[in-house]
Amino acid sequence: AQDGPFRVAAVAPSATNDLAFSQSMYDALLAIQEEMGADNFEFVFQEGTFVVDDAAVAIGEWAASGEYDLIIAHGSQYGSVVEEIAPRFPEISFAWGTDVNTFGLDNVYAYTPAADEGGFINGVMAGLMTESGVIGVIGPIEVGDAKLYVDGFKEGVAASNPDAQVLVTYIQSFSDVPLATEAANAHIANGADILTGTAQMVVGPIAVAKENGARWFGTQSSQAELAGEAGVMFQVYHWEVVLRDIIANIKDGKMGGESYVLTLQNGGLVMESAK
Amino acid sequence: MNNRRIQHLQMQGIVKRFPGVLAVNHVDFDVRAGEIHALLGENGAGKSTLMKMLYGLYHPDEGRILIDGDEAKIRSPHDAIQQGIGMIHQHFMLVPSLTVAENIALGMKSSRGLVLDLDVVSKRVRRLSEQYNLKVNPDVPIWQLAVGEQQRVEILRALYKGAALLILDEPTAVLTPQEVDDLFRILRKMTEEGHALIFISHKLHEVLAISSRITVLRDGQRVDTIPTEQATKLKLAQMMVGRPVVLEYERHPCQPGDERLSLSGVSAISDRGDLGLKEVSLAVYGGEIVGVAGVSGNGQRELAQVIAGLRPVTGGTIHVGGLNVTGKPPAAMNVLGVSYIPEERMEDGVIKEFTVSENLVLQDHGRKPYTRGGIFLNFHVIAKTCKEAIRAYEIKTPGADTPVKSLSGGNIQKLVLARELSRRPKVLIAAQPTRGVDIGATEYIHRRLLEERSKGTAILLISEDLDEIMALSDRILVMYEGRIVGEVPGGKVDVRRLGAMMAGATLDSVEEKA
Amino acid sequence: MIEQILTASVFASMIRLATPYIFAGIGETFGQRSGVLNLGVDGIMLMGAFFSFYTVYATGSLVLGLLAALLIGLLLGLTTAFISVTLKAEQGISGIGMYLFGLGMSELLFQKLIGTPKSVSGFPRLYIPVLSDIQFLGIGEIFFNHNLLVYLAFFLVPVSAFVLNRTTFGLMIRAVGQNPEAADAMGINVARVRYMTVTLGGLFSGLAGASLSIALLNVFQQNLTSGLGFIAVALVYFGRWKPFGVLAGALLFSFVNALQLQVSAIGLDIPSEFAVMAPYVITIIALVFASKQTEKPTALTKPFERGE
Amino acid sequence: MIEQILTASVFASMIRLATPYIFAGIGETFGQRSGVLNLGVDGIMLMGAFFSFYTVYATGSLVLGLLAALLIGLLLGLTTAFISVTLKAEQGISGIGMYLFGLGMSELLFQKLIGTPKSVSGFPRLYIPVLSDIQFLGIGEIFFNHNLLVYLAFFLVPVSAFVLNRTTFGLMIRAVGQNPEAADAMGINVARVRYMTVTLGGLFSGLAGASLSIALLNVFQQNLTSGLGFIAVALVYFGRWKPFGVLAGALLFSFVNALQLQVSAIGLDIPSEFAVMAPYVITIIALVFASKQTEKPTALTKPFERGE
Ligand SMILES: Nc1ncnc2c1ncn2[C@@H]1O[C@H](COP(=O)(O)OP(=O)(O)OP(=O)(O)O)[C@@H](O)[C@H]1O
Ligand SMILES: Nc1ncnc2c1ncn2[C@@H]1O[C@H](COP(=O)(O)OP(=O)(O)OP(=O)(O)O)[C@@H](O)[C@H]1O
Ligand SMILES: [Mg+2]
Ligand SMILES: [Mg+2]
Repeated sequence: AQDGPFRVAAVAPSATNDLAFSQSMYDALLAIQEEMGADNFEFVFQEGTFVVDDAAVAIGEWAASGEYDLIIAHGSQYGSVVEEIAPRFPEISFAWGTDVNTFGLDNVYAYTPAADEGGFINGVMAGLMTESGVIGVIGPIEVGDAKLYVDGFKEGVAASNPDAQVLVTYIQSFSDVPLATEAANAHIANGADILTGTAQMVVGPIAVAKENGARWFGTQSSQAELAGEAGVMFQVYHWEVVLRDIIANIKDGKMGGESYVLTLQNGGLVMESAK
Repeated sequence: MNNRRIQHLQMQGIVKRFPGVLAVNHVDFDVRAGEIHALLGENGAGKSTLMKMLYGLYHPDEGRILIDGDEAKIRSPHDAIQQGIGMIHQHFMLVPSLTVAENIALGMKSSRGLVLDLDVVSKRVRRLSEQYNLKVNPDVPIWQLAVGEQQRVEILRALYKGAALLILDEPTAVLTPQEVDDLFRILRKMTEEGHALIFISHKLHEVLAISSRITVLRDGQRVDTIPTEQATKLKLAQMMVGRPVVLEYERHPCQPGDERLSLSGVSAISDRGDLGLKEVSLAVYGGEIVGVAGVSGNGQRELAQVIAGLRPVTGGTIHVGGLNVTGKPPAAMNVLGVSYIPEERMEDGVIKEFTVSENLVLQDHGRKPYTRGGIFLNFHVIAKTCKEAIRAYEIKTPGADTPVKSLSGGNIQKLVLARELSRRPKVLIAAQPTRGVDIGATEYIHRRLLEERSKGTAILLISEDLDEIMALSDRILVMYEGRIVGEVPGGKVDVRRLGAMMAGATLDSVEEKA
Repeated sequence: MIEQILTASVFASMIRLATPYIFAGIGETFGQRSGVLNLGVDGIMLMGAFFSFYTVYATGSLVLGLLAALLIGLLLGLTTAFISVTLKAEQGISGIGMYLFGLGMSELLFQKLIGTPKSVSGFPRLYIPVLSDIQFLGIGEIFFNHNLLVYLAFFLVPVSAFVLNRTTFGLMIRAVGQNPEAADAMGINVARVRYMTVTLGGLFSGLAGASLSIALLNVFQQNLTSGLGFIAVALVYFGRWKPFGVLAGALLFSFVNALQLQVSAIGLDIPSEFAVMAPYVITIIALVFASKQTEKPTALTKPFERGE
Repeated sequence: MIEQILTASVFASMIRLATPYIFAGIGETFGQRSGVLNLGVDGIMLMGAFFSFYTVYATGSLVLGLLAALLIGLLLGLTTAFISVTLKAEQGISGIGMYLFGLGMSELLFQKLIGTPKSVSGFPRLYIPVLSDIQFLGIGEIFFNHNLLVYLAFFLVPVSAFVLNRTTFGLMIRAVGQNPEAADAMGINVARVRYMTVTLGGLFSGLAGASLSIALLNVFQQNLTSGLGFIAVALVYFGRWKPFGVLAGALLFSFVNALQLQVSAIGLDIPSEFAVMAPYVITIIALVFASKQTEKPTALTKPFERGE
């Protein structure tokens, strides 16, 4: 597989248009393709593969075909599959996330975002900006990068403004926009002048911030356009950074054994400010 | 309201086919203003189907309908109502949760446009009910009414809508003699006023009493139409069945055996929430038929259900064969040899969607020989037993695997009878065993009950059909408002006396008058 | 403490949250009272939400946005009626079909026509001279500080109760839902009544969607309703098929939600077990206390065919 | 092109995807045939999925994991029976209650006991000597390359059909679902039969959950089923209350899903309109062709009370 274009196959649990987890990887692959040119980079993407056995079949077939240089298992539930299949195909490189575990295998990369870093920065700024001293957070469920982000944000506020109150509402859903909207309204009613939040239901809270003259901090992707003048700062994930490194490594003959963390330092996390 | 009168309605060459059945076969029928034309026929002869075509519920495959000489297109009940045709169905067409006035206002124009005018409707209903002496309170919901009252609502509704022609499909099947008298009075008044009436019944004496002409249908065809003066019971029965029919039964004198069933001071709550059964005591001995007569809604239904274990007892005790079975579930009653032919056979007696054979083994499917090891059904044995029962009880069915819902009412009743009798019961509770059943099947069921009596079974026969009670019973108990108000010996009984007791007069007062 | 939790803003929030449930629940009530279960409410809501949002996004006109929601609601209501009344399809499963359709189609159109979440300026809050200023018990804030669609939803409750109980149309609906054979025999066109109620239900579902996307949230996103329509269907049972019952259920449900939000917004730490159990416990309590004397349409889910 | 799309792996995928639907759908079939609609399937599945996952996660024992799912399924099935049979609650809404409970409780326990999504090693694929190697038409890969629970699900279909049609228990179930009054009069204990079927349904739902979390997906996360249980309920209608009908529905539904996956995996660009419309179109087609001669339990959702 050394000749011709660099070929990637990826499998992900949800749809490429989920505006979240799966889409972020799909967009990153598109970005790489843009950079390298369609002649030099090809990829296939199997979306909606929530059944792990189906992912296993796809990964197995891709590996056995020998047509791909890199196989990406984008979902922490695929870990056991990668652990099982990768040793049988030492000449092919695998990447999976979000996690840090490479199972001690030389042909496996792992990747995860350090969402607390941008959370901290957003928090520091929010702490300095608040006039009322009340900051509202709307989260989905207390797990994964949502929890990392919220915890980082709280620490940031504590660092810059120990007197400010950070009030967190986990609405127990990734998608319930009406409930997220009212959660934001409740924060506003209780004096919050700054809001932040994570997951796809934040579109509601953003509209609330705009309507009430409050400010908004975001994460995962840039919500600048939606937030308008309410927007302040957004932490954006760039999987391209990881992918670029991995591709360069593979071309150099290093098949894996490393785990990547998206950080501010390596450019995987980028703070974008609103215009 | 519609004030048009129909002078002469004719149905000519009407044909109606259902999948596999020629329900109505080139039938001519007509009715004139001021007459009552009776329609007779066995179960499934096509009476209801013919009338539903007149009312727009079905569409004839062939033939035409003329009103006063002009061809009428009746595509829906709406059209029929427009033409001044009303129908009182075999199964009442009332909405139980709505009040009488709401049921009558249904589908009528309101005097207030889109907003209901129930107060106006109520007032008019009251006026009409005075005019025809039909007691009904317009403001109660239908479900609170007894069957007889529901029928009055149906009649009032037809009058209210100004029906010039009224079809009554088995209106007396659920009425008491008094109620039948009341109904007939109203019908006569209606004919005097120029209404045309069509009257369907299985009871020959009623048809003879009320009609001016009689048409008999058999297997979808018209046998004949004759003036009532030329008709006799025997002649009509023969026309319907196509063979001579026995209308009197031979009976051996009663030889009572041991006491099989006894109730002492039994009370129970009715569906309506009041005390439907009040301290009833009775005993039934082997080899006798005890008839229970009474007006619908006086606790007969509760009585049967209490004995079958289907209704909780609030006081008193029930013994079967000397064992106290008060409060025992139906399963225990089965084991003790109590068989029950329920009044609502379609609701309580069979499972319509099940096949004939499944219904036949419903009770004993868990016992040998119908099961292997108590778990698997033994289809071989079931099929064989079933075939025998179909033959022995003359059940008319295409096969043992036919769903029961496609059988006629009489044949379903025979099936229930077959199941209950094949268990060789010690006690048999038969509630309205021939309601809505034609003469042929009625005769058959009566013979079977008498056979069972001579085998020594104790039979409690609950019926609102006084002819049936008098023809079969060795003793007659009369129920009124949940109590047994009197007992008379069977045989030759004065109908008037019995009727008075059913209406609440005590035995003493009746005897005084007599 | 209690005053801290039960603020006027909690009740105002309850009223806003209840709005889409009321629209959808009242619409479903009409259908169910006539004997038709429409499980596709959520799908129609999503389509209503998208079409009204897109219209406002493209034209800036709120009136046109509302009309768009009504139009698509009408069309999908008619489709539902065609499938359940004319084709006599199993209502349980055909509703799921409509839901999947609305979910997928609104998502697809969103991606093709808009792409990423955008916001529009929706119906503004109406200031009602004297009323909005009432300080007493926070009445001004709670009741008179909402947008037009919120008022419309609450206004529709008594209107619907009146239509069902006091008009000839309502009488027909109830008769058709309880005993279609009897209604038919009285010359009522059962199919036509059901077409009308189901289409009305579609219209209301469209409004419910618009109330989210151009009045309360002013954004659109795939699966914006996240199953809200199914809860509205459950509220119809909860409300025993009465408009005021549906209103009570919607308010109760929304109150519990608003309360939970307030509790965490003021930094109180209530064990999350409470949050998890609350809807279940409320459901059970409501069931136990629910009057058994219901208006349940006995012919619900039963297609009608003459001569059966 | 066709060979590229209709590969053996698509059919193998279809069979795996169908597994949880079969478990849940067959369980629901028993309940519905006896007249009880359980809309809480999805909630019980989630609890089954969580408990089996957690047990495997904590002990490493797959057998214990399976037992945990059966146990919680049994308990929640009994609860459902208590609510719908003994308390005679409205089945539509009490099922939603059970769903909310299962959804919330499994999520809560997950957060307290596990925290972030983890994976376990679940039931491995079984290699069946000769059969798994059949190359002809890909039979080995399609049919004989699955884990134990997949085989169990398919095995339960004929067993359930036999139980329903050929045993005394099945006769009682059908009688109770069609006409509880008559069944009662015939000495059948209506409440006991319904308790048994609903509890059985709970057991099967628990298994359905376990098939996801410790056999097919080997992970747990909040709302793992994402409404799969509701689709299983719809499949029972789709399958006209027959186990083989449910199987056919589950396979059809899963086939469409597997096909869509394959189409995107080989990089084909099929218009997404197709993907969106497919489930709807299939639903409608199935409804039109569905035999009207169904085994529909006429007493479905009707509580039974003697003397009514
Ligand atoms: N909707 C229908 N579909 C198929 N067959 C029908 C239908 N209605 C009636 N039939 C059949 O048509 C025939 C005539 O039925 P109909 O109800 O007219 O009889 P009937 O004279 O009124 O009997 P009964 O005295 O029992 O009321 C019967 O064989 C019946 O089974
Ligand atoms: N659950 C109920 N509560 C109150 N009334 C009811 C209920 N169910 C039915 N009814 C109505 O009460 C009326 C009287 O019933 P009841 O059983 O006392 O009369 P009945 O003799 O036995 O009537 P039938 O001649 O049909 O046997 C019936 O017409 C019935 O419609
Ligand atoms: Mg008839
Ligand atoms: Mg009676």
